[in-house]
Amino acid sequence: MASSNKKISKRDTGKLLNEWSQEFAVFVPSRETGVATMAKWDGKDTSFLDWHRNTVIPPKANFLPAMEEMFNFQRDKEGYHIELPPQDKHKQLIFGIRPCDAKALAILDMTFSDSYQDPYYLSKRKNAVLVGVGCTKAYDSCFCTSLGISPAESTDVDLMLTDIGDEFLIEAITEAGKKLISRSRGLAEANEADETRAKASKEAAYQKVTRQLDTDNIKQRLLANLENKDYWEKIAAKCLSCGVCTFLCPTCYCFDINDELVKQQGARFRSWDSCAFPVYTEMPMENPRVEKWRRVRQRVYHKYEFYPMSFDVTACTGCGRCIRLCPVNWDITQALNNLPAKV
Amino acid sequence: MTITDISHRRKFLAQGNVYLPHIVIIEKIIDETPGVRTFHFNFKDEKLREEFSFESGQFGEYSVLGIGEAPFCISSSPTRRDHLEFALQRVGKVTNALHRLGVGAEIGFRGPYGNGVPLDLLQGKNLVFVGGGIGLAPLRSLIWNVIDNRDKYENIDIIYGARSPSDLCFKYDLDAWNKDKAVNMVTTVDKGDENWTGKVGFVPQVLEQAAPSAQNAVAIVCGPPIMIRFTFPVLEKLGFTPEQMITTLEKRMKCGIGKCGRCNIGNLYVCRDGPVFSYAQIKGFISKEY
Amino acid sequence: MKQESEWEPKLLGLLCRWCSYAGADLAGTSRKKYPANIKILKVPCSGRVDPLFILKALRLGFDGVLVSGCHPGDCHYQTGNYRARRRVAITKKLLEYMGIDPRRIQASWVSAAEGGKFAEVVAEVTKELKEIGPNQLFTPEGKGYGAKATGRG
Amino acid sequence: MEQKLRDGAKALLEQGKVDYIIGFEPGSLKFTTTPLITRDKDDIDRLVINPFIVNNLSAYLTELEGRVGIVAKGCDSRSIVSLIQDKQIAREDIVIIGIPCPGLIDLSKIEQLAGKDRDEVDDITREGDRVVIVVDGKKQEFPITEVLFDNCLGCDMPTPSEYDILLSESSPLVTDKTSSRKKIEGLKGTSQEERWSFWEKEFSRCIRCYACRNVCPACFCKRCFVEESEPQWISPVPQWQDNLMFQVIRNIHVAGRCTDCGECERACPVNIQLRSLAKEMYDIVDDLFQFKAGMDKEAAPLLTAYAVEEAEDFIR
Repeated sequence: MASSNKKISKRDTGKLLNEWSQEFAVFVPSRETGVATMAKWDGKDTSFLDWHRNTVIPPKANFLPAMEEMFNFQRDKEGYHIELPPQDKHKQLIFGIRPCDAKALAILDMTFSDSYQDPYYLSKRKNAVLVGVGCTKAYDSCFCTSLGISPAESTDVDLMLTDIGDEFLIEAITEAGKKLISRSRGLAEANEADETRAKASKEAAYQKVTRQLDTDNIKQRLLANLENKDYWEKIAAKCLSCGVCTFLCPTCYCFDINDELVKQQGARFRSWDSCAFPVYTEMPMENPRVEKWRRVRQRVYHKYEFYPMSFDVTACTGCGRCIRLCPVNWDITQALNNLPAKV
Repeated sequence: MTITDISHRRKFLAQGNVYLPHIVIIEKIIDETPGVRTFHFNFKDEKLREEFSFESGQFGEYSVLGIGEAPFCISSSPTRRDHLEFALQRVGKVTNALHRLGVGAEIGFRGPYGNGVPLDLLQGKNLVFVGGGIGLAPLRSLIWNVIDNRDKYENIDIIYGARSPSDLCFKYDLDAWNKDKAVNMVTTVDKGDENWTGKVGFVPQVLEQAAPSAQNAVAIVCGPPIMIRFTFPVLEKLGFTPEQMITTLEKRMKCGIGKCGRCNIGNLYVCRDGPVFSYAQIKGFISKEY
Repeated sequence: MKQESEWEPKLLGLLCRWCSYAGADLAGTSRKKYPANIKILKVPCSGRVDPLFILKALRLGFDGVLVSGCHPGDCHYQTGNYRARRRVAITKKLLEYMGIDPRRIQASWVSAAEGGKFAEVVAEVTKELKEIGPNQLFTPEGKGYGAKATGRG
Repeated sequence: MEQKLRDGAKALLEQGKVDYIIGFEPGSLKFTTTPLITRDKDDIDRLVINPFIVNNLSAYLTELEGRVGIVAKGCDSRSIVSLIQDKQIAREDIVIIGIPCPGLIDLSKIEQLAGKDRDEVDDITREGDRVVIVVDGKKQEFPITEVLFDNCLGCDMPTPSEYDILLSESSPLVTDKTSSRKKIEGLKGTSQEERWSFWEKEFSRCIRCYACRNVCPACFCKRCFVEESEPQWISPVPQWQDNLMFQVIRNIHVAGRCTDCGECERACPVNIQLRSLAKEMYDIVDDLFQFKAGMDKEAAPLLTAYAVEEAEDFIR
């Protein structure tokens, strides 16, 4: 019996993307600038199909860009006039998002739709289709499996693709995914053998993730070490207080808001900000996190203690970017695994 | 009824694209102290002028367009709605720019944000207001609110201090409350001058001397962090439980709506879950992080 | 480069208050004619000029920057102008490497008595800036913000 | 050399001559090391020396209080000397454990040669002036100069001249000054407009994480000009114009302090060619003033010093 899933040969995936390009702005993993990022597809190059890792710039940048105009304004005799920037009406299709990064978007959704809605993030999110592609390799920094995420499975995407050799198995996860499949040409029905291959591929991917984070009682262990200054000071010592780990974290959402002005015209921007920077919390009279260990502690606690308290989910997906891209190899898994059991 | 968690009381009154400021016009400027000014303002849009509502303790984000945005509480009372007020000290880029503005200038305003003071829980109670410096701004909104509904509350004690006589804010209010027989008002300064005949001493000490009863009372504390830190132990000594102490906190903020991340105390965002907290809510974090 | 005839370069003069600023003053009072293209900013010493000021001026759209101080040996603070000399030298070289015409960064020694020299320097620099054309280094897509400006977001 | 280092470092801590030891320990990823900053002698056995000790540890000196024993390669030792020139640290508070540096291996060059990501490479070993890379069980050999960092190829001082302990006498570093400047010369061969648009493109990627600044020992300012708001010199919004201005000013501010350690470019998560800026500034300073950073602890810092007779042909 045929499964309800579809498949497509890797050779024809370019055609499929071309078809989707009629309807969407298609983004794919690109290393053209020397930095892997989700970039607008050029309509030709499909080399990213053979590159099964996550990007340096996380896909969150497609929804919460490094900088974004919030509105612009002009001043004339009648006073100020505030206008929203023109919106890109094209729907985004993100092809090749990894399960860790897709989960991260689901986490960001919580923050940006909690209490007040964030129109900039949510309008882009509502207008996007996520096509996940399962990993077949893992970096030695990856630890998604410790956080209950499989490198080749996701429920946070619309379509999920699994590498089964020369083909991808395509699973529709959401209604939007099902509709997209039903109007896409060139897809074949998957058979039982394909499903078996997909299962093996997923299992193999799972085994490739070797880094382990000890999540047993992690909230309690953290709470017990909240005031363990010696520990935090020691592990914070080598941190440079740069923004790499937070800017490139797929679940970090902190931002700054700043105005720009040229003559009577100006605009307000938001841009990524980081709890690693001392100025982040600086007030005229005092700064609650002027010491480095407090900032390092904040990052760890926000992800593993505070965010779970608010939203019942860990704000980390084990993508490993913060470990891999840190200029001094500051490793959050070590920081957590080495938490003293008794203080 | 006790006041433990007042964060869930937060109201989301602002609507639409919450990041877009409304244009408001400065109607009056009062020099409070050499570095502090009060601005009276009103919405440019007639409809908003009518419809805008807020609660004591809530704050807004005020912007000088092209320079930037900063949060300040609404210092006027919702019971006196012909205009709105906020007060600020010159300390940085935005506050400097605001201080350069004159009457008639247009600024951006968005809000109201935050939870406000749980007035219903204060009804029928003795209220002890403890304020320091410009920390009187949020208290003042509440104090006028309470005075305008005087019969709903029991005793009102106000203990207010500043560094020096010239640093006392809202002197016209202090005069009015001093004259009001239904209010017990104590004003103090850290250091007097030749004309000062009132009390001299830090707010926590003066509070201890005044020793308001904790019986059926709620203390509302607002001032510089150092004052807040030293006031809680005094209140505890006087018999106040953490559930009987309310404070409004100040942190660096940008978005005002719980997104941009920087104003957290533990898992609470001061902008989203506060700025009004019961001491019971924050005492676990306050000693270290605040 | 072809220019629109009405375009006039904007030059920022960072002038030492002890000499070049007085020199500019003298040029004015003695009715020496020099182009009105220069906007003058008085600095306590040419040694106060951080290369940051030069970059900021270019970022703000000035077409050129003139740093002017006391002749060698005449610095009110003994050595400020020598330090300025080093800073301007490396700034000019690095900016040239970056792709900025080095003629946008100019320096001169003008004493309080050299009103005439000041006028000449401003005239020469203005002429050079006219040859180079407007500074569009930082604003290739049109100035300002909002719907009219392109390529933003 | 490693054992000598451990013995020396342990003795320093035990004898109370230093409060901290800063060195390298194995990192948590393949072919990486990570800074070890410790007061605990039990940590000392983790100290290593290998071709991946990339960090310039002198960046930590200005934030530690007390006396510090620090492992320093040639370029690091120059950064230390430069900090002494600038009176950021006192010579007597620092015990320099010098490593004659054989040159460090640039993993991105390995990746290019191997056609694999760094964690898929099985082994990298240096054998004299060759490097052996093992991928999927297959050995490949290359001249060492093909895998060393560009800045190592241009190194002016592999063996520290300022030290308290020197772990061995000479360094086997093979330099190649031409290759070291290859990217820069390539850029210089293009037109003024092309150069500007090259940098525009580079700085369009910048996300303003400040890794370049924070990793740099010469960037020791307590408060950087980018964090000033009154006046605000550059916008905090990462537009390429402000990103570029930040980096140009940073390079001018560290002129005469930069030892071409290459850390700015290595730390950059978005691969901006920062060394092409830093190295050019380094050479400009050398050409104009015959000044190389951190060579002489008695010398005055470049930008506070002067000579009466100095090139001023550009001054009217």
